[in-house]
Amino acid sequence: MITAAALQHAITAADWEALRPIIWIAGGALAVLLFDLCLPRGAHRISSVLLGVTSLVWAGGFLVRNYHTPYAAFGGAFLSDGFSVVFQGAIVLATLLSLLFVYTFEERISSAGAVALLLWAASGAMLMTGAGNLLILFLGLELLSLALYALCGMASRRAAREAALKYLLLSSMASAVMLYGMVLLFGVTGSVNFSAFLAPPPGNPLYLVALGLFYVGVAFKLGLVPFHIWMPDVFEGAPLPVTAFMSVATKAGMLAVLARIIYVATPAGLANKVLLPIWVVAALSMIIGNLAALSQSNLKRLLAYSGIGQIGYIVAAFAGATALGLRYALFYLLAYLFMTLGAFAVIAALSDQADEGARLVSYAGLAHRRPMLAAAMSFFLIGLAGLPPTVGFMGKLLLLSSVLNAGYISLAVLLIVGTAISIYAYAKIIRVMYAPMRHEVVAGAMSATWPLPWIAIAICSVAVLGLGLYPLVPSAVLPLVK
Amino acid sequence: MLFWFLAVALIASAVAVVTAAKPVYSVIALLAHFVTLAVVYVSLSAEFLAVTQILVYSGAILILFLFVIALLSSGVDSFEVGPDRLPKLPMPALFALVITLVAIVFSAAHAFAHVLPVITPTSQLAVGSAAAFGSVATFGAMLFTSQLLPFEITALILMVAVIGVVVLAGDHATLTPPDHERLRAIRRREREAILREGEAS
Amino acid sequence: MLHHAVGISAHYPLLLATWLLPLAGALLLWSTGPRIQAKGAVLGTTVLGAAFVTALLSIPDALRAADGYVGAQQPLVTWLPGMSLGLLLDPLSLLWTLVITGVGFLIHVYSIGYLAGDRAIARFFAYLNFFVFAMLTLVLSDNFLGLLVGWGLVGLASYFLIGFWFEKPSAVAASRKAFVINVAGDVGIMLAIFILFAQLGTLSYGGVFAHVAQLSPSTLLAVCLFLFVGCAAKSAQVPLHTWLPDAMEGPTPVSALIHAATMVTAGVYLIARCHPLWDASPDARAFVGVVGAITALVGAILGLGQWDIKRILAYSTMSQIGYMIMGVGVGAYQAGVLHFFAHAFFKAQLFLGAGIIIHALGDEQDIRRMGGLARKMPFALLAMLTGTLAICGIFPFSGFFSKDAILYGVLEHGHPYLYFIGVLTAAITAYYMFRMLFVVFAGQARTPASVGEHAGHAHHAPAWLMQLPVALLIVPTIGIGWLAIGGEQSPWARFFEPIFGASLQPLARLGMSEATSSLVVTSVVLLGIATAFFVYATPQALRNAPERLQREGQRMPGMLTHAFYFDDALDGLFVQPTRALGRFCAATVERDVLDGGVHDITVGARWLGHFFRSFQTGFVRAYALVLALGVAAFAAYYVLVGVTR
Amino acid sequence: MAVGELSNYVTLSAVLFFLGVAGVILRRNPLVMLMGVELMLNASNLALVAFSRAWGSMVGHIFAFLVITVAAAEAAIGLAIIVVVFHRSARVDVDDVTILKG
Repeated sequence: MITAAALQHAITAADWEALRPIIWIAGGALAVLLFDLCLPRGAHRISSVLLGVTSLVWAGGFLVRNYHTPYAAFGGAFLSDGFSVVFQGAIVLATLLSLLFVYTFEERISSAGAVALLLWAASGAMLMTGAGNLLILFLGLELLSLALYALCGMASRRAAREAALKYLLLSSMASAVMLYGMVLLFGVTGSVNFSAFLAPPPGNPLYLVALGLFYVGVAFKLGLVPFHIWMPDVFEGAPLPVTAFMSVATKAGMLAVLARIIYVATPAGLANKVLLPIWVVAALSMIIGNLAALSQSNLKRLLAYSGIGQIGYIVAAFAGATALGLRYALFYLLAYLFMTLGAFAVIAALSDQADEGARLVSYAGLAHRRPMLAAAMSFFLIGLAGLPPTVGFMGKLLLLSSVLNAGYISLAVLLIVGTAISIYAYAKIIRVMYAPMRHEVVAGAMSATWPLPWIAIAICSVAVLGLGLYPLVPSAVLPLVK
Repeated sequence: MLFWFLAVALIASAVAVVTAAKPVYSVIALLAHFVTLAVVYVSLSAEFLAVTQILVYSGAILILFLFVIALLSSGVDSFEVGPDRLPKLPMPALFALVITLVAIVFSAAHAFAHVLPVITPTSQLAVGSAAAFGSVATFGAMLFTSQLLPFEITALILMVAVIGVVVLAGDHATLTPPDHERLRAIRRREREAILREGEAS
Repeated sequence: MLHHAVGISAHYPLLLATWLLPLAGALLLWSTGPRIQAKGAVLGTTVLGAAFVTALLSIPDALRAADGYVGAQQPLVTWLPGMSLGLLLDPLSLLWTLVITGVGFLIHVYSIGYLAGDRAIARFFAYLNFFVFAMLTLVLSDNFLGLLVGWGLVGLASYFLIGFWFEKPSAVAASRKAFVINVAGDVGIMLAIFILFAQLGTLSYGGVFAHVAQLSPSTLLAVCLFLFVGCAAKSAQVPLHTWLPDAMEGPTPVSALIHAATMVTAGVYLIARCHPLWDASPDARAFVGVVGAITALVGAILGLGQWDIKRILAYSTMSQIGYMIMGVGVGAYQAGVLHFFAHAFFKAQLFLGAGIIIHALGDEQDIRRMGGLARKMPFALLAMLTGTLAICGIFPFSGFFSKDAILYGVLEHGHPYLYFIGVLTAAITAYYMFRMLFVVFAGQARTPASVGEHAGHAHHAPAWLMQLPVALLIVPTIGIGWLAIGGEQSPWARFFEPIFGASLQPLARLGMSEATSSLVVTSVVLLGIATAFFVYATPQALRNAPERLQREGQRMPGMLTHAFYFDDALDGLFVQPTRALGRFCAATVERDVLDGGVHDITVGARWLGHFFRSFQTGFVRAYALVLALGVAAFAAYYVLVGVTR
Repeated sequence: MAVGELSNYVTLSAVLFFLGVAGVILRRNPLVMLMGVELMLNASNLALVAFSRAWGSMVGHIFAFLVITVAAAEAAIGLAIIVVVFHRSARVDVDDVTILKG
């Protein structure tokens, strides 16, 4: 008694082609685990990182190909269009850079397990970017979240375990709220496809409430005020590579979902009213995130708060749902990626397995001990503050122009105010690093054991400066409507 | 009539889960809740789901809960020991819950009373024949054709669960004394020295 | 293929070379510096010399008229939506380019001698080259974006250079202060750019200036004022000037190059460059003119009370830039730019001369401990004297022509009060500059160490390395004023005809002719010099100079202890009140109003930060409650929207 | 076969959902908080099955099946984390876990 419609859908090779980057990454994770069983004891860490990087690079190659051949795979369940491919590229990049910090894990943590989980988390985020229906979105989100729950707790520090517990409880609650929103959406429209939400049944308040619950989940994952409350704690406690991954890859996945919902699944007549809360939380994030960053004494925590503000900027760019806004948001996402991960790379370069170099006191007089690291950190912070000649400035300029184009003057003003506040927060770190040294003992207390973070610092510096001077804004097409 | 009976049972067991004095009681209440839910599924012609509900939830998840309760040896104690450090929490929490609940229920009643289809007798279902709806065969066919992708992803999710638990527990089992203990102590002293100097200035 | 991909077609290779050579030098020195140290200094200097030569060679490009504009336009970035970035070499940017590379080259040469033996000399030259690159980016850009990039980069380079001796806590503090104030200025320019881009959709100078008429008067005023915030920060205008005297903590060549000749005049460049905006906004012109005049006066008054030779020069720089800003602010663009050109040479010369003295005395900067250097250091006297005559505006030195041009321009554009302030400032300038000159060179030596033995300096660089650049600077200090003779037919006016030709015209002829104005200015200047002479350089004054200076330093009223009636009268009538005013400005206005205001804002922001942090209690259940409240807020909003739809 | 109004099912699931949320917010034992999450997921499933029936589309069944799978995985990882966090503490109380704050 199989319905005819169900069987008519034949899966072809093209369907798997669209998924190939994700398959490579998920398969790479398996390879990492298998090799870990075979290799001698000393080679675990390096082989895991190398295999992970290899699979990510391969996946990147397939992404380049997919960029030019948009395709709605599995009957529109997974949309591989220019839009989602750019987001997937950002996730691949962020994962790759995060992998370079893996050595900061403690010795007895299974690095293969950590790398595999990171890769699977990346697969989940990538699935979210192309999700064409609620099932794939939900599964991608859960794949990402579940892997991250475990990753957060992968350190023997109490803080890491506390972070894992908090993330688990709060995120699963938020996921459940979002799931309930999805269920109600299905109930109202009778379909799980995003495209069906374009034409909601008339005069149905439940549709809006469902969207509201859905947006709660989105705002939670993006860390928009007041749903940001978990972020500082989790970012501070989680192991460094995990924090780095979460600060970009998770956000990229959810931003893609938000963009798809705004650009594809929001009826034009309703957009103003439906999206108002999103602009409000974005505006709150820009201000409160940067304000709270002012008096932080842990860099990971400070970057969490600054990330709250930065994501607020990006979400603001979606205001008005203009094509320009989407392109510039994508560009700023790349900018944010390189600046944030660059800063994390500096922290990683100052970390070893005994200590994550994230406390601000460790940075006192850094400019005199490690001038290159201090310079790199200052550069990334200048970028995050949005000053020239970095990509942060260019990105913010473009964001602002798109927000103004869309006619959201108040958002633009708040964006500027937030930027002004954030300059204080970042200048504080630079000041600490360049303050005169008064304590000689600290010299040489921290040392980078691996050259890997230097690679990340180099990549990020070149990108932050290069994209700042030659901004290659992706000409990604608007999300595919299927 | 059956619906109201089941509804009362579901709500009562859920309340019991939330309010039970000991974890073990919560698990038992949850078991009752899940089984009742399976009955509701059957009543809505979701046979396969009903079976899954019993097998997965009652058979696997609840057993896990029981294991952990045994492991943490707090299962027999009552839940809240020690002073409540957030005594003002319940009122705003209930406030938030009631607002959201009213919002959903109000709009749901509004929506489904007038606009959307009410639940129809099985014979009028759009899908194939009445017997096919909710059956294992239809379900399986969908899962392996039109819904193949989600099904494949669940495999990944289960893999993440397995590896994640192994990694977390493995960390816990192989507690070797860390090599960095001495180093860490030295650094802590240094930092405290800097801090003191900072405070003094 | 490459040029197609990157979007660069090299129409003007010489211009590109001028722009990129210093960058290449900086990168080379950064990467190889620690190994080649002293050779690195020569390398950095050679690179800059090459840049100067290419700049000279591109003069014909800059003067070539084509397609309705004059100059060389070199596109760099052409693929951005609504944005095209590139370089523009026209008479205005050519002038700055020549000064930056030319004076920069001389100062590089000087630095080889000044910093010989420093452990990090290659790093110093890397910074210097980087600064030149940043400054060239600023002036050569053909759009606001490149301008801002250069604007930020010069601030960064200045920060590095002020803090070059980072072992000195005061140097680090000074560099930080300069950086913070400059960043505030950057934000002002950024805001102006945002407004322009939002309103006009373009950032190229040509595009913006062609559509000035589209901007409403209030928008235009806002843009001008935001731009001026940047100018005020970079060019040390009241009330953002406080970083400049502190910046003297950097090495003296840095003070000469960055904090006298080039970077601090970026504000003058910006206003001159954006003159169509100012032409269209009388309110902005009035405001900028007033701020410039106040800066000129305040700088001069503050200069009265200083004992540190470099700080005196710093305040005089601030005062002179005040003149320039006043000039370009009221609309006398050519006069303001001329004063920049003249000032670049004579102020560099003054600083380098002071550097020779400081170097010779073993890093002594207090003029009370100098004295009687005229016989021992005749070359330094020559350098300082010509520079001082120029800054005071004595015929035939360049300052005479440029200062007169500004003052008369101010009058011509209808600002008699500003004219009066300018003339008063000229008198005070003459007084404190000659005060410095007399105290340093006249009378008996007050230095414990004997001159010429390089106390504290173990190295001996050849003396000509430091003297030659100064000697070369004296030539333009005497010569360039003559360019401006002849009014509208002068070489200077014809040079800038394509830039400022269509701009604001002065009011109808005034009652006072330019010659009369010159006479007025010259006489008050001579009055100031005479006063300084009577206070500091009469035989009686010189005989007990140490005690007198000591007493003045201790800020004691001298009526009873002073033997000379005239001296004491002057002191009581003139010196003490102005010094008191200077102290008041320094103590009350600067510390309480400015620093205090900034402090309050910071504290307020901190407090808010703490407030929002206080929600972060650490209790996961409290977080869950916050989530639930958020959910409730969302749900309530959407239900209301759904019902009212 | 007892078939009722769809809105009754939705209301019932909403009530169950919020009992789950109450469990997460009000209880201090992480195990019960996790059970609260399970209640929320099951409430969603109930609504899914009801909607599926109403629309005559079995996609809701597939969705519910996926939710059950995810819930199992989530319970496994969640319980592992709880064990890691609390295996040495005298009492199992999330309010004891507050070293990260500010």
